[in-house]
Amino acid sequence: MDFNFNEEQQMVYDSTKKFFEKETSGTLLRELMEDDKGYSPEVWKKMAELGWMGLLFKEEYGGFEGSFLDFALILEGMGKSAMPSPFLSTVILTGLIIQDNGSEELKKEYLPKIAEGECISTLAFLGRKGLYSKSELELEAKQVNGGYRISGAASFVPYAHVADNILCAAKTTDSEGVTLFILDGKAAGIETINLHSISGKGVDCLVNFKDVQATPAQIVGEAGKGWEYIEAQWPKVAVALSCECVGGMDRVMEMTLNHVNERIQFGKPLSALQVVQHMCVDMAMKLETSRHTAHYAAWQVNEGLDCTKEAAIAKSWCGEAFKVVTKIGHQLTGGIGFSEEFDLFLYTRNAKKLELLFGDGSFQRAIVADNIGL
Amino acid sequence: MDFNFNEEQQMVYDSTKKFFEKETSGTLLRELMEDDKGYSPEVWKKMAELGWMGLLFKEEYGGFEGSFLDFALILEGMGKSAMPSPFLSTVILTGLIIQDNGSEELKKEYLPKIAEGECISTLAFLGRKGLYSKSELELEAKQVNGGYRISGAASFVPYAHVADNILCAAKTTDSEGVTLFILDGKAAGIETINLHSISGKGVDCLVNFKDVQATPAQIVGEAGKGWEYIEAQWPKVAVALSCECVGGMDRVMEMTLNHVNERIQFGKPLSALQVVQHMCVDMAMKLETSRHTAHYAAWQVNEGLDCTKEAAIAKSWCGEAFKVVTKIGHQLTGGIGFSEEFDLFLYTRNAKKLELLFGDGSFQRAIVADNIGL
Amino acid sequence: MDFKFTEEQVQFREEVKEFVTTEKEKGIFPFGNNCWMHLSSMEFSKEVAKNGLIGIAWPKEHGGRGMGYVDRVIMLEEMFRAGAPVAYHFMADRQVAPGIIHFGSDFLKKEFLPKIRNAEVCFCLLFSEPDAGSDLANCRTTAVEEGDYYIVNGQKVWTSNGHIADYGWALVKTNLDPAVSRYNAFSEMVIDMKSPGVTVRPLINSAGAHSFNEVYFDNVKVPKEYLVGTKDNGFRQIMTNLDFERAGIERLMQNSLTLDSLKDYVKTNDKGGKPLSQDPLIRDSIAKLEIEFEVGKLFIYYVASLLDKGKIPSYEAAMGKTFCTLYEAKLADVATTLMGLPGLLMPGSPEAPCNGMACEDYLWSPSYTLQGGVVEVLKNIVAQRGLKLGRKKK
Amino acid sequence: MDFKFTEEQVQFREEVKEFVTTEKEKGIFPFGNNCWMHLSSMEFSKEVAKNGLIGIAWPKEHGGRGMGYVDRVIMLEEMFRAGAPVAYHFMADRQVAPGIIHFGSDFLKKEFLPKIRNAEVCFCLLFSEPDAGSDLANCRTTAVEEGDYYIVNGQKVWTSNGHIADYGWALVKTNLDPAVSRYNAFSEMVIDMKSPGVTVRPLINSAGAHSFNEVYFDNVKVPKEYLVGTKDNGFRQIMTNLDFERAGIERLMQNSLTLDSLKDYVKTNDKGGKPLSQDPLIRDSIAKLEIEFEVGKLFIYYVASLLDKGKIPSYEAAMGKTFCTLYEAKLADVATTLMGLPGLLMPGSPEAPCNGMACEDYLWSPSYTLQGGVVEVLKNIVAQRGLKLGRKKK
Repeated sequence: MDFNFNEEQQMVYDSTKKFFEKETSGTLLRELMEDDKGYSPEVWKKMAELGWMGLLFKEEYGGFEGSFLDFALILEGMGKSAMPSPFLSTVILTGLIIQDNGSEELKKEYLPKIAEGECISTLAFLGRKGLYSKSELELEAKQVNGGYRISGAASFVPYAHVADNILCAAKTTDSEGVTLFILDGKAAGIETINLHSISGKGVDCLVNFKDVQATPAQIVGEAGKGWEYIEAQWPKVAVALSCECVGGMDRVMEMTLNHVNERIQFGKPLSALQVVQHMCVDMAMKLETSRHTAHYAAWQVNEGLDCTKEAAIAKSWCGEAFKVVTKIGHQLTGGIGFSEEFDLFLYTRNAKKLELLFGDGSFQRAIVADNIGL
Repeated sequence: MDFNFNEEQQMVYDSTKKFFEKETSGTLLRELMEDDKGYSPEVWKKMAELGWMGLLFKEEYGGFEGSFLDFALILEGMGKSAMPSPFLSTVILTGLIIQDNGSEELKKEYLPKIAEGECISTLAFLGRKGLYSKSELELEAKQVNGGYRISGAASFVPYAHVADNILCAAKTTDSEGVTLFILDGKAAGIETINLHSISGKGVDCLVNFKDVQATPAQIVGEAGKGWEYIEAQWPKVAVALSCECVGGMDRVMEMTLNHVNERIQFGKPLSALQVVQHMCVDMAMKLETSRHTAHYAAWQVNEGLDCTKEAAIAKSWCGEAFKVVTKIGHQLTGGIGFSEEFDLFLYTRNAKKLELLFGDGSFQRAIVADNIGL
Repeated sequence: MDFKFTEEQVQFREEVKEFVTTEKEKGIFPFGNNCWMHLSSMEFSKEVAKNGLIGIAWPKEHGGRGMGYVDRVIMLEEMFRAGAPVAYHFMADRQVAPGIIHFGSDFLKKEFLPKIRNAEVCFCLLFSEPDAGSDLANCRTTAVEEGDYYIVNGQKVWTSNGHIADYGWALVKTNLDPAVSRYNAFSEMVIDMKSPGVTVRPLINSAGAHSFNEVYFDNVKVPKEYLVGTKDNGFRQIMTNLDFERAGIERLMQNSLTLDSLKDYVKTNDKGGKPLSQDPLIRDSIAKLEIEFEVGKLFIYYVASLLDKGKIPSYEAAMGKTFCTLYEAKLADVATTLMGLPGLLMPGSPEAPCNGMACEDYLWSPSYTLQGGVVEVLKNIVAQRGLKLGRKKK
Repeated sequence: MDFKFTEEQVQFREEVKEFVTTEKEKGIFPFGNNCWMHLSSMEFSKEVAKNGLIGIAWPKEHGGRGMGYVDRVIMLEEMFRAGAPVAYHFMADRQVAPGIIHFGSDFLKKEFLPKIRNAEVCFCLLFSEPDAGSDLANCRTTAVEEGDYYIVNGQKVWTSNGHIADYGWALVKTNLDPAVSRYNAFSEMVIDMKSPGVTVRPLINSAGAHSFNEVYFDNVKVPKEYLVGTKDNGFRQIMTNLDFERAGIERLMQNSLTLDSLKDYVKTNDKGGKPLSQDPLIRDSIAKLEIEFEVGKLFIYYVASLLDKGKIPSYEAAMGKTFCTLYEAKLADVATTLMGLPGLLMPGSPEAPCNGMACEDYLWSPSYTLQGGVVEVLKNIVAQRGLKLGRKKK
C-alpha cells in the first residue's frame, strides 16, 4: 500500500498545478463568474494541447489511454484553481458515454474532436426540479417516420449554450426506458436559457426542446438503455467531483492558515489561540481524510473494480467536507474573508455546488446503505 | 413575560431541592441501581407525605389541584437528584389517565390511594421491540362470557414487578381499537420478569400475560379508545421528562465546572484553557435553552393550551441536550469522571434513557413536522 | 414563570402586524431577507415613525413610548417575519438613541432624538478598523482636540450602510498615551458623514452585494458637542452598548423568509409523485430548523425580559447571539441542500424558486457569526463573565 | 498511489482470518468488544503466539517476522473484526517490545522479547498518575538509585490490566532537581508487579467494570538492569512510543461488533411490517457510521504505510487517533438510539439484543476519546507539530 504519488503522478500533479497557477488569476475567475460563456476558450485550448481531453480515450479515437489516477489529479488541480470549464460534461458525460456505449461511427465522429478540444459537449438529463431520478426526466422522444422528435425541457445542463453537441436523455414512447441521442447543439428547436447559479451566470442552462429531430443513427448505444449508461458513469463522475473538492479544500486551507498566522489581534497572531488551532485541525482532518478517500476511489476506478460504494463514500465525504472547510475558513478570516477582494468566496460557491452535483450527502448515503445490504 | 419563578414556585423549587439533597446519597443511588425493587420505599413514603403524588388530582379524589408548573419543578428536582421511582408511571400514566377518562368508581377507588402513596401503578403498552406505536402492541383481550381474557406480552413496563396495579393496553378482538384495563399487579396469569437496563436492575420489566381475567368494570373509559387516552397524556409526559433532563443537566454542569476549576494540569486549572471554556459554554447553552424550553411547555400544559408541538420541541431538545451535556462532562472530567466513584455516570445513564423514553429526537421531530403542516 | 403576553401586548402585536401587512401590500417597499442591514427605505421608515414604532422603548420624556424590551421584540418579530425594510432607522433606533439617552448631553438629545424618532436621519456604526476586528482596543482612529473641535483621522471598515448614512456613531482614540489602558483611551462621538474629509469607499462582500464600506477620515472637524458622554470613557460606554446590540431578535429572524420559502418549496414540489415534504429526511431536517428557531426565539424573549427587569444581560445576550447566529448560519445551508439544484439559483435567474432567496442567503450566511461579535469572542465572554471560568486559582 | 495489497498480504490476511475463525468456533475464548483492553486470555494469546502472530513487525534478529506495519494492521483488522481476546499480549506486543528493541539493553532483550513473543508474560503501562493525566510531566513517582537497585515510590492510576499483569512499563522520575526540564528528569523502566511493595487496587469504571487499577509503590526495589534506555531520557523515549501507540487500528475497531449487531438488528426487526432497515432516517444514520468507519480505516492504513517507509507519523498518528476515537465515541450512541429501548438493555438481561453489546459499549464510550491522549491534547499536537501554528510571529 502506497499513499504517495509515484514519479509520474507527481509530475502530473506538479505540472497541473503549475498550469493553473499560470493560467488562473483572481481577475479571470471573477470575470468568468459574470461572463456569458462561463469559461475561458483560451485556457480550454491550452488544456486540450496538454492532452487532458483525450486522456481517457483509446488511442484509435485520438486518446492516450491514460490512467484515471492522472485524470483525478488533474481534477484536483482544477478544483484547487477554481477554474470553471465544460471539462467533465464534455469528457465523461459525453466522451466516455459514447466510448463505452456508442457505435463505431459515433466514436470516430466525436471522440477525436473532443480529444482535440474542438468539441464542447454536455448531457441533458435532469428535469426542472434538478432531481437525479429517472422518473423526473422531462424529455420525450416520439417516433415519427422512422425518426424521432424530441420535446420537453431539461435543466441544470452545464454549458449547453456554448455546446457543439448535446447528449440528451429522453423517454421514448415505444419503450419503458430512456434513450440517449447525440444532437447538434444548435439544432432547430433547441432553445438554451442561461441560469444564474451560485457558480456564475454562464454555467448552467435550461434547455427547451421543441420537436427537435433526430435519426436512429444519433442514438448512443441501444435505445431504452440510456439511463443505465448514465448510471454506469456515476462512480467516475462522483470521484472526479470528489477530487475537485480535495483541491478546493487544499487551497482554502492554505489561505486560512496564512491568514491566522498573519493576522494580529489581542497582541498575537490568531493562530496562537487554542480555539483557532483546533478549528484549523478540524479543517486539516477534513482535508486529509478527503484526500485519501478520493484517491482510494480513484484508484478503484482505475483498477476497473466495482466501486459504487467507494465512490459514494468519497462524494458524500468530500462534498460535505469541502463545504465545512469553507465555513471554518470564513469564521477564521472574518470580515476580510467575507469581502469580494479575498478569494475565499470563489471556493465557498464551488463547495456548495459540488456538495449537490450528482447527489448530495444523503443521496450518496442511500447508495452506501444499499451497498451494505440495508 | 416572566421567566423567573414567582414566590410559590421558588419555594417548591427550593424545598424539592432540599428534600432530595437530604434523601439522596451516592451510596443510595448506587444501591438502587443494583436493587431488585429499583426504588426506595422510604423515600417514596416521604414524597407522598409532601403531597407530590396527589398534586395533580382533584380535591374530591384526595388531590390538591396543584399547578403543573409546580409538578414540573418537582420533576426537575428529581432529575437533578437522579433519584429513581415509579412516580411518573403512577401519577401520570395511571393516575391522570384514570382521572381524565375513568368512571367515578375507578377514580374513587384508585386516586386517593395513589395520592396517599399507597398504590404503585404502571402502564403496560409497549411490545417487545419497545416501539411507541399502536401497531406494535402485543396484548390481546378476548371477550369471554361477558368478561375479558388478556394474553400476550408487554415490555419496558416500569416497576411492574412492584406495582399494586397495572394499567394495560390491549387490542380487543371485537373492535379496531385498544382498550385499557386496570388490573391487580398480582392477578393470576401475570408474570413479571426484571430487565436489566441502563438505568438499573429493578426498573423495567417484561410482563407476560396468560389468560388474565378482567371484568368490564376494569375498563378505563370507553372500550376501544385506550390508545387515544394514552396519546392525550403524551405532552404531559414529554414535558415531565424534559424537566427531569433539565435538572440532570444542571447537576452535571455543576460537577463539571467544579472539576475544571479545581483540576490543575500544565500548571493551571483546566478552566484556563480556551477550548475547555468553550466546551463549558456549549454545556451552558444546552442547559439554559433547555430550561426555558421545558418551562415554556410546562406553562402551556398548565394553561390548558394545546401544546403538542411545544412538548415535542421540549422533549427532542432537552433529551438530546442532556446526553450531549453528559458527553462534554466526561470529556472534561477525564479518567476521574469515568470512574464509578464519581457521580457523573449516574447521569450519563439517565440521560441516555431519557433521550429515548416516550420518543427520541427523531420521533419528536416527526410530531413537530406534522404540526407545521409538512 | 408566566409566559403570557399581556392584553396590551397581544393588541400591540396585532397593530404592528396590520401595519406591516398594509405596507407590504402596497408593493412599493423592498421587503426581504437581511432587512435590517440591507433594505433601507427612508419612505418606509417614515411610515414606521408615523405609526409611532420608532423609539417605543425610549423613555417618554425623550419622545419615546416608554414601552418595554419585550414589546420591542414583539414589534420586531412582526417586522422581521415579513422582512420589512427597516435598515434606514434600525441602528439609530436600537443603538444610537439609547446611547444618547444614556450618556449624551442635552444638546445631543435635542439635536438627534427627534430626528431619529421621525426617521429623518440614518446612522451607521463606526467601530471596526482594519486592525481592530474582534479586538476593538486596537482602534487607531484618533480625535485630537483643537479649539471647539476634534480633528479626526483614521480609517473604519465593514461599515454597514456607510454609503447612505447621514451620521456615524464612532469609537475614536482621544488619549494617545500608550501607557493608558483601553478603558481610558477612547471616546464615542457622532460624526457628520457629509463633513469635509470623510470618504466612503464601497466594499463588495462575498455575496456580491455592496453593504459594507470603508470610511476614511482625513482631518475631519467634529464639533466638541458631538462627543457622547465622558471623554476617554468610550470603551466602557461601548461595552454596555454592545450588550444591547446583541440582545436583538434580528440575530434570529433576519432570514425567517428563507425558512418559509423552504417549507413552501417542499410542500409544492414532488418527487416521484409524492410531495418532498413527505420525505422523512427532509421532514427531520426542517423540524430541526423549526425547533432551533423556536428555542432561539424563547431565548431572545428571555433576554428582553431581563432588560425589562432592569438587569444588564451581559453574558446572556452573548449566549443568545451565539445560539441564534449559529442557527442563522445553518438555515440557508440546509435550505439550499434540501431544495437541491434549484436552491442554488440566484436572484434574477430564470427558474429560481422564491427568486433565489435561499441561495442569496447562503452567500450572506458566513457573515452572521461574525458581525457584532465573532462567536468565539462571545463564547469567551460567556465563559469568563457568565461562568466565571479562567480566573487564576491556587 | 497504489492501494493494492501484495499477494503475500492477501494470503496473510486469509491466514489470520482462518486462525481467528477457528479459535472463535472453539467457543472457549471470550470474543467481544474492547478486546484489547478488556478481554484477556493467556491461553488464547498462546495460540496467537504459536501461529507466529506476536511480534510480526519486530526485526527477525529479535525473534520477530520482520513484517511491516501495514501487515500488522491487516492482522489486527481481522482480529478486531471478530473481537479476539488479545489483551494478554497486546500492550507488550505493541509497545513494550518495540520500546525494548529500540532503547533496551541486550539483557532486557534476552530477558523479555522471547517471553513476550511466546505470550508468557503480560505487561501493563504505568504512565498516568492522579495529578498527571494529560500532563505526564507532572508525574511524581520517583526512582532513586541505591546500590544495584532503584527504589521506587509513588502512585499510578488508570492502569489497564494492572491486576493481571506480570510486569509494568513505567515512567518514573529519576532526576529530582526541580530546575531540570521534563526532558531530563524521567526514565523508563520495567517493574516486576510481584515485587514487595507493589499494591494494586481495583478501580470500577463508570461502565461498572473492573479494568482500571490504582498501583501503589512503597519502596519497591527494581534492579538497575530493568532501566530502559538512557537514564533521565525517558520523556523523549515515551513521546516516540506514544506515536506508535496512537497509530493503531484498535482505536477504530475495538467496537466493530457493535456496528455489525446494529446492522443485524435493523435488518431482522420490523416496524409496522417493514424492516427497520427500510426507514430512511435509520439508513442514513447507519450509512454515516459506515462511511466514517471506512474513512478512518483508510487513515489507519495511511499511517501504517508511513511507518513502513521509516517515517515517524507524529502528527498524523494524533490526527488518526482523533478521527477514529470520535467515530468510536459516536458509534454506540447511534446504535442504542436506533435500536430504541431494547438497545438500552445490559449484558445478561432477558430480551437484550446481541446480549446488550450496544448498551455496554455506550457505557464504555466516554473513555475512547480520553485514553492514550485526550482528543483536545491530540489536536494541540496536530496544530503545533503538524500545522506549525502558534509560533510567535512579529
